[in-house]
Amino acid sequence: MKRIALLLICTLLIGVVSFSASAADPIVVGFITALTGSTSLWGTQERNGAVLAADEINAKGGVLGRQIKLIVYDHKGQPAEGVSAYRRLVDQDKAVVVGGTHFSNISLAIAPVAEQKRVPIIGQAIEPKVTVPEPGKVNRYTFLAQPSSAQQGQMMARFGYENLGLRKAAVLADKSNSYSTSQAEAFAETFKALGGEVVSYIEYAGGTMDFKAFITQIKSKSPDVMFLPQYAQAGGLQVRQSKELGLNVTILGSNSLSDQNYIDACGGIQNAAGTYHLFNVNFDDPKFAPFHKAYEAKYGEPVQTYHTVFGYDDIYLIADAITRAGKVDPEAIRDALETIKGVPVLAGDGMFTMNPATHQPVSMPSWIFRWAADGSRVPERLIYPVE
Amino acid sequence: MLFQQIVNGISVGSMYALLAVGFSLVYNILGIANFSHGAMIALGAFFSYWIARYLAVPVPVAILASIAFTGLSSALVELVTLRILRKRGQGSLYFFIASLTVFNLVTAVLVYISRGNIVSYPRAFLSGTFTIGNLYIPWIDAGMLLISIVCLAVLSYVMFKTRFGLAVRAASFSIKAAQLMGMDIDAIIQGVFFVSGTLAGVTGALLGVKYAVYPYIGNFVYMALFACVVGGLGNLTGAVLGGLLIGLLETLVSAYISSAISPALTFAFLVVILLLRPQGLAGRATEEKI
Amino acid sequence: MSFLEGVLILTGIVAIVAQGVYVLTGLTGLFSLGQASFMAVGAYSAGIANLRFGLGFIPSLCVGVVAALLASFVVGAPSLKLKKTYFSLATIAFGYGVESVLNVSTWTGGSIGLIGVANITRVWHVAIALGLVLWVVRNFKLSRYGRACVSVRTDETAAQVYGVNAFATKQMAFSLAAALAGLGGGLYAFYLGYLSPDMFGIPVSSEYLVMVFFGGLGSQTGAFAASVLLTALMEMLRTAAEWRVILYCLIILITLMFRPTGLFGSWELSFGRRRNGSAPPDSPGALAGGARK
Amino acid sequence: MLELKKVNVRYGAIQALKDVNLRVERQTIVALIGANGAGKSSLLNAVSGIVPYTGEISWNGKLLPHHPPAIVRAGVAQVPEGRQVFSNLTVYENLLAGAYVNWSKQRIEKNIERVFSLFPRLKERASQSAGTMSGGERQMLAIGRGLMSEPSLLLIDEPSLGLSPILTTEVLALIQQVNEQGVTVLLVEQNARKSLEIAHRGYVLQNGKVVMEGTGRELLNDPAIQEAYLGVSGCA
Repeated sequence: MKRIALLLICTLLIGVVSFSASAADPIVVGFITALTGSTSLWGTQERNGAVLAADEINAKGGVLGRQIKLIVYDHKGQPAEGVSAYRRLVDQDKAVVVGGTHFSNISLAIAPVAEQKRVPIIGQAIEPKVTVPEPGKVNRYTFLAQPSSAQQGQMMARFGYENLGLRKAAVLADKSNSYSTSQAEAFAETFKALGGEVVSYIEYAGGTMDFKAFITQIKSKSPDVMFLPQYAQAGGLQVRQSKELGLNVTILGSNSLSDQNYIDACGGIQNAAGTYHLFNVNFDDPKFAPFHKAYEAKYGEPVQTYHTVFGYDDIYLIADAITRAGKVDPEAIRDALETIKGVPVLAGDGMFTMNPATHQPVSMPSWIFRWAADGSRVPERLIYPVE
Repeated sequence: MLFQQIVNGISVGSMYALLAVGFSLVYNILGIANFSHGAMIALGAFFSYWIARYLAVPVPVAILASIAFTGLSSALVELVTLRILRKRGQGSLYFFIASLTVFNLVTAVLVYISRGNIVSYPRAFLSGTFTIGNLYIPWIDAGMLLISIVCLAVLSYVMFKTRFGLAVRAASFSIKAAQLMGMDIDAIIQGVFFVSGTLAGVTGALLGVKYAVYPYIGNFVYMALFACVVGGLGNLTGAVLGGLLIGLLETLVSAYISSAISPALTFAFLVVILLLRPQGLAGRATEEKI
Repeated sequence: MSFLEGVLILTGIVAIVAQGVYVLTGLTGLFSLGQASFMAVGAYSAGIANLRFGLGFIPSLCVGVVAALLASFVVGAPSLKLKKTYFSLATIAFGYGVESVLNVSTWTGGSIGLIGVANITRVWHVAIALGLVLWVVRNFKLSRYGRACVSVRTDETAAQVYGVNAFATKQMAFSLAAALAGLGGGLYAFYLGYLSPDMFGIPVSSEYLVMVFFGGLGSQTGAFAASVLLTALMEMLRTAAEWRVILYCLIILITLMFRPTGLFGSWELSFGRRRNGSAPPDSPGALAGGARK
Repeated sequence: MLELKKVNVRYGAIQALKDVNLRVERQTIVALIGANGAGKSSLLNAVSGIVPYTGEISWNGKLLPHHPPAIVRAGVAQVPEGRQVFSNLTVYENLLAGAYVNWSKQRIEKNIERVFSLFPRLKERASQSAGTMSGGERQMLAIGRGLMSEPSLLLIDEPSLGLSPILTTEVLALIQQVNEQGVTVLLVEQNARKSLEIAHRGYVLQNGKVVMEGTGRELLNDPAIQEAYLGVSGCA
């Protein structure tokens, strides 16, 4: 009997999952990010930023006179989980627009579902295929709110070639991560087009922790620059291990190398100093003062990574779209997202304009930073992508 | 360049060897993979980091303290999982799943506490490099090799010269026969978990120094399993050889064959080795245990 | 497709794959950490058949199942003759192999993944497939092949003395499990419409193992119930945010401690005559090389 | 005196021993005979505390605990069948393992000397791995190892398993010799004839129950025993 009861419970549970009523008084905005798993630091920062923005907007009276109800779900870093989270937000919680995911693979999985469900999602997954699955085609309901990986790789290559006068590049890319490979490809392509030489282009398997085999190879080609489109941990280890093997070249890296973690993974600022990386947010800009103040007041600790800004900006872009749509309707909000123009944000140069043809931002610039010996980020220059 | 690559390979291999030895201790006595070893690796890394950072003690002291902690944690895991299962008449098979779950649980807790953050030790320990001719040898790698050797020497003293070691080796052959000799098998298993936990703690802390401290550092346990099997089960020398072989193979495959699919190729090589030499590298073709 | 339908489809797919793990681990005593990789083979083959060769839903699924079957022979032929531990190791190697090939190959879309597979799978597809699978596995268990599997698990040498071809029996169980994983993978491909290599790693395989133990190693009913329960549990815990995975692991661990033989042990739901499943003995299987008491 | 009162052992659904009552007087040899699966080994293992049981088992009037180390310390040692010598240890280490409950180095040395004088062959092979020894040597080692804890009661399981008839006689003679030194012996044997010949008393186990008991001679002459266990040619 007990076991039959257990069986019954199993079947009932599935029903219970779907059981959450929603009184649709406030405007429900969904948010999907990694609250568990290896990128949960970024995910929780993104969520904190989003919650902060929603609170600010609500304190000012909300949108269209209604409050925003932000519901955040975890995707565990797994595409199927992301899709379930999206469906749950749309079906159960009746979200009219969804923000988030910094994972290209998860956004790639959600994109076709969003086409069916017709509820827009705007996030930070920088793989261009998220919004443009094939040339000439755009996913109607999926949007990107930062420069794409192709643009980021291109900007780094131009900075290295034009501003630092580097000519012989080595590239190290994580073959299991499209964030890494797509930036690496864009970098190599641009660098060669400018007239530089890519002396070594190594793609390694995901999960590698010991890069000495590759660094030894790279060293034998004597490049003058290494491009490391990596997450902070891998990038830091690569830098640390190349110093250990006596390879001292200029390091160019992706936006993840702006994390404080990067310095730790490098084994200290003495190794990290001199690294150039990209970052479309300059926290030293006075305009961030109120943001920092509000964040610290709410969470009792300083901002950890720039992902906080991503969550924060996402919600303001969504709020703007809902306001301009004039009604709480996913289709109208989608149209409004597509036509975002000159909306103030914290990232980039402070203004956000969406390209309706690609659903990616128009000419969103990034800062190039250099890690200084005292552990501060020194902004070198603001660089715009070439469209 | 080849010599440099061999040095690189040995440095990775010595670490795998240390991992594999700790792992094989429990394997030998229970005949089952203990994945909670991975949890102990991660705890060792985090605990020594926390001590070094928040109590501001030198890194070696922090590592020693964390070793005691991981040893005790490992014994605790034995107490709340394996002991209960054994009392209920269930043996090592169910412990395998329990240990896997403990591993996942500890990783999840560390993700929660550290928020998935990557951290490094506050002050440089064994940083820098020395050179011999064209060879670059990082101090940390040399240090790890040395510490591995010391650990293995201590372990072989314990295993071959002490009463406890005798009991462990006897129990590795047959738990029943060991009990008939008046050996307290619960205490012995607990002791083995403790020793295995301390080894995991050392390795975890050193991995933390060498790479970084992060919640998924325990995933190195899969390498330990591989090294242990390739070397020949039930054989501590084999575990060391297996670890060194995997480290070298991985590095050389990455350097000279293919970097992107090096794990797959490395494992394929290992499977071929096992097909050619089913008893493992150092395994003798002794009779099957009962 | 609604959220609820999505959850039901995922649950069904998990249940199908878990039935394969039940045959392999529960009946035959083999431990595979490569079941998710067989899912990957099935999913990618089905997806590519549909995307690049324009095959329909059912033919593509068949392609996926056949591909997984072929892979099971490639992995099983050398490794199943050896100790069970080496077999487990070979499945880990296979897992790494599949993941790196998928990452490298442009044919499969590399790390970006396979984009644009049709969204076809519906609840009733999965329901029919699951029903069939449950029926097949139940009959397999009760057939002489199923008994051969049990005898190989209990004592391989003795089984051979009684005329059971241990290698063939293990290969059969392995291939059946692979085929079910391939089927699950195919349905998954047409449910998600997108595939990437990181969906099918060794951690996913180990989740399936835990699932079958959670349900009760000797019970087909248990494997089914566990896949439903645990999938639902993970979904319900979504609201627990950061605590989600911790709670999930704790619940499994505590259950295993209080019911070491899993929820159902070796009990089977049967209609009509009550039938007791074969109790799994405590003979360590794979990952437990030197088998001893 | 070893005394078993209403001892029951079950493994899941199978009952291996049912209400077994049995006595072994001090300094005697008692043989336990029965078919395969009759429960002979379960009985020894119950006495040694490595299988759970209900009922009472006492040695010299004191109830034996269920904890194997305490049982060995109480002077009850078991010699399992010969394959259970630690073949990954040397002969010398096997003997050390047998002396595990003994902490005094001197006494261990003394006991080792005693075992070596009983089994000179072991002395020659002291540093050899036990796995390389022949069946007869292993059996000797197993018995020698059993003596290392200075037991007053020795439980011996199938000493003749896999041995030739000549070796069997030799091993049984050694057991007699051990007995003459004052050690009580409870002997489980397939070879009923030979064991009853050296035993003072015998018990016959069938399906977990004691079905017959008597002196060795009585049992040897019992027609039912002759038919079931002794046969014309004796059991192999």
